[in-house]
Amino acid sequence: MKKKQGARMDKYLLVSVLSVCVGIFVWWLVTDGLGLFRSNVLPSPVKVCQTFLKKWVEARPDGATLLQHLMASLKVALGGYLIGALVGIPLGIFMAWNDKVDMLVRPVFDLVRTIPGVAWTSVMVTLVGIGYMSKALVIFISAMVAMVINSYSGIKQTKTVHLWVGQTFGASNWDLLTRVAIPSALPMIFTGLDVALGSAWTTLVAAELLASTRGLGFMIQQARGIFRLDIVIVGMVVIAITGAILSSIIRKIGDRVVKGGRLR
Amino acid sequence: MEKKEPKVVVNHLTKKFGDLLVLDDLNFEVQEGEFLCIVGPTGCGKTTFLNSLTRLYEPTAGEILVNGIPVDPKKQDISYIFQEYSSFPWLTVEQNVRFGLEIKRVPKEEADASVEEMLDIVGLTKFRSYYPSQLSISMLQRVAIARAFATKPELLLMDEPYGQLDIDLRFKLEDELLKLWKKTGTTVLFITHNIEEAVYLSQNIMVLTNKPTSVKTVLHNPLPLPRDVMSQEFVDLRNQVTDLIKWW
Amino acid sequence: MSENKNVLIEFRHVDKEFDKPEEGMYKVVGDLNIQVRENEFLVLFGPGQCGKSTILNMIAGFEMPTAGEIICDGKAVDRPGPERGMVFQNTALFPWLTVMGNVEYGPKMQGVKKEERRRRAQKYIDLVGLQGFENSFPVKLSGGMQQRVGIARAYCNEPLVMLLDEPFGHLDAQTRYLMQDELTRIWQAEKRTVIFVTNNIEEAVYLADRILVLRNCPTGVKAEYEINLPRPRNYTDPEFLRLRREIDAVVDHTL
Amino acid sequence: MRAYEKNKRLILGAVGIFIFLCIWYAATKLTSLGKVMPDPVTVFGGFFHAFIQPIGTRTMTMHILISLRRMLIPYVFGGFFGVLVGVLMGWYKAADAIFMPYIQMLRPIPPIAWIPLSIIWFGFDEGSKYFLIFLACFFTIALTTYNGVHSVDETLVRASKMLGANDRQLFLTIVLPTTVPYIFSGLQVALGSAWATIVAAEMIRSSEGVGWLIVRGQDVGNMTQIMIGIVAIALTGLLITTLMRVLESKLCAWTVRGK
Repeated sequence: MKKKQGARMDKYLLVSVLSVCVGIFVWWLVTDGLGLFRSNVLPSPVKVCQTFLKKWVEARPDGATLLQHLMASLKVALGGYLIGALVGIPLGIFMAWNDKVDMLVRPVFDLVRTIPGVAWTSVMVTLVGIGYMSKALVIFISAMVAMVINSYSGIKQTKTVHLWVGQTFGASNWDLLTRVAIPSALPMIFTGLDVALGSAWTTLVAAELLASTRGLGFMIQQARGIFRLDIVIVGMVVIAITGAILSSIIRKIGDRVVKGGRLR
Repeated sequence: MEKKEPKVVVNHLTKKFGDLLVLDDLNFEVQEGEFLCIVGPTGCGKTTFLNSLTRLYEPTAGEILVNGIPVDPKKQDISYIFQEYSSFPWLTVEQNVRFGLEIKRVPKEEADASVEEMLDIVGLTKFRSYYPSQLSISMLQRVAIARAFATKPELLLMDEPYGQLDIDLRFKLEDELLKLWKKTGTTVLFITHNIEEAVYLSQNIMVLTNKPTSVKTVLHNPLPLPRDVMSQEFVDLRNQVTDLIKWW
Repeated sequence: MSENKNVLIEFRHVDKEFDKPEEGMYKVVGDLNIQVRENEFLVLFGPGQCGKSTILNMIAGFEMPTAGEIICDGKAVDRPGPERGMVFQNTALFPWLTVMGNVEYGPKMQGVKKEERRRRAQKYIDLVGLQGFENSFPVKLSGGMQQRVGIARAYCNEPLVMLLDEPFGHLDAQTRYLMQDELTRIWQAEKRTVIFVTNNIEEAVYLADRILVLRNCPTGVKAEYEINLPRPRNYTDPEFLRLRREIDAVVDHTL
Repeated sequence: MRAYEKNKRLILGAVGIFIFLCIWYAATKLTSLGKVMPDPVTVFGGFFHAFIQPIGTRTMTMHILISLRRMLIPYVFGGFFGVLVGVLMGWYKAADAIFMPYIQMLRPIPPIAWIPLSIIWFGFDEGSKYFLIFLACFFTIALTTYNGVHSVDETLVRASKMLGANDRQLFLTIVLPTTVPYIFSGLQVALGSAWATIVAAEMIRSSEGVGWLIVRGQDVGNMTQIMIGIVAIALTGLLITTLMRVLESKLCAWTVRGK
């Protein structure tokens, strides 16, 4: 029994690897191999890899290296994200814990949450101009909204029986919040941190596409203007990888902080 | 035994959800250190009854006195073991057992001693740093019981804690509970659907009616401890209670 | 062993091993030989997790024995089939189908025409006492009522044998007594071979024609008892209690 | 009891919105914010006025309808193919092995990052917007459907086989119904990201639509028009998410627990 199942797993792994290789080969064939597509419509994989390596150090054509663009984007994204989380988590908890506030603030919040982060770019650019601040504010809003949603539902999902245990031991409202509701909401809060990071990163790229002088979004927008599709693809790959790395960092922190596994 | 002041006195306890009457004018007394089992037909508002006793549900009318003063979990040591598994998944076994003591701000040495004692009695000392997600169902119930007894409660409420366990495990945990009860002298109110369990544990059995719930009668259980589930007197008492409840 | 009335199901030297990731091969059933007679109410009784459900799963065809074979109605069992109906501990009802939808599912899969399967389903819904609930969703029913749907659904497929895997395990004590009465009534009205698995000694003595007491893992038959008390039986009748005490002494208790 | 609770929630909600508008109004009137930010009366006045008096070449209704059309057509395609691929990958191990690597590689790329590529491949007009929205929905729905197919309860499969269902019947009567709630949750998540993507795409390059309203307002420094655009986006977004939730509660009634 054991070997057969093992073998079946490897077979599918092989199929996956094969499928990716075939994909890359077709991509190469269609571009360099048969020259069906010119480089400014679909660059070949070889060209994309070359650009990837060169761009890390080369400032041409948009005046900054890939590394500088990446750092600029990270600085904006993480700045807005951290403040957004710091404001969003307590706000979400407070909204969920106090019924009166919940009923008052909830409808307003439901209206605001449907506005995509990118829409705020125009408002912020008009208020404070293109620079760092306008994009940081846009990121702050989108991260805060995501944090409020998740902390709010984390607190609301606290099991009543856990609250009852606290109450019968005579716990004060503060005890119930800090020793029962918040620890029980922790896993959801970390899901929120992950989601907020994703939405911050996406909103940043959008903001940079619209109005910026540096950053990954700026880089791919500039490259598109001069039909440097290889830089566009390199930019997209770096955006994707950075997003994935940031997300796994948050999950690792979460696994260490949230003890005892998920709610039983 | 001369008439001591009863531990718990309940007068005209009534509970309504909107216009649905659930508890209908309950009146009874529970003596100090008594083990009272509460039985009743399925779905007769037994949980609402216990929740109203501890003010988790605000009673619509009536008063509940513990040691002569209105019941208040903040001032009095009351513990409640719920039917649902209620150990905190983010706390280890030891931290779970210590939870009540920390809420009541019990000084450290006294709390430590009580935690060690409880872990030892329920046999979870080896598992002190495990998390609930790593434990079996019966061990989880033991954590809840240890946590409840750790604060040396004057009044312990239990809502069918052994409902889901195998027969063997249930007998073992029931014996363990009787041992703890004798050792701490706590007054216990134990809800159950299982009449055999009620006769096995109780000094008195309170039989509730169908909805809207009221007290049908209170039977005294004269059988000496430890009881033989298959002895004729045991079976006779069990038949008597079953006939009071049998609604089908 | 009593005289050989025609045997419907037979276990011949059946072994069953599971492959546990860390502990390697883990023997659950060891050299099991059982004969199940037609229209008999057989109870497999044993402590906690000792392979009782695995035996049922092998008859139902969900699991294959590692060694030996299981003969049902003359044929070796190799896959699940409608002639072996099963009632599960967690009811396993299809939540998106109504009570009628669940009960007529079997015949519908066999391609029975609509009127015929509706008629048959209605017959079994009435048999288990669920008239009026035909169009409710399972999520709206109590535990006891859901099990009744499970029983009706298995019966509706006209099985040769009914396999019940601790069906009343999750019910509260009183509903459990009620369901035991109901099952006895249903079984007497619609005679089928029944194999009932439980770890509750009272339930075993109350329901069984014959009880097979099973050992701890790897399981095998430890003792056999014929129960010929008249039905409906009484939990507190002296003979019932004597039998219960005798069987209780034999079974090996979990730690 | 329930009715009273609902009314209380509605009243308090309305009061909440009213207070929010008052704070906004006071801020614009009393503080320096007023210099840059229009007060709510002007904004909402402008918003409703725009239904009659067109902004640019379109009335507000048309702006909203165009944005919705741009989003819904590719959303339906993205949803359809997403469910199809999700089910295929969930049911057939081979399809899973072939397609999963691509989905895992392409999913982390935010839809908005595709804008430059889509403009080059499909030009500035509708084509690139359809491509973007398709991507924004396809991956999310394919993965949630895939998870749905994999989350079938084993005992239900056994119950179905015991009752005599063959593989095809098992798939149609057990696997698909189990997946429906997952498909719906995927559709709702995809709707949110599709709406955000269409706004961004319209802001990059378009001649009408709610996204255009905002970016046009930004170009001419007309903050009122920007705020009108924000209000239009918020109300439309709220409308479509609520519609989807109502649709889901109708179709997945059996999952709602409740005696």
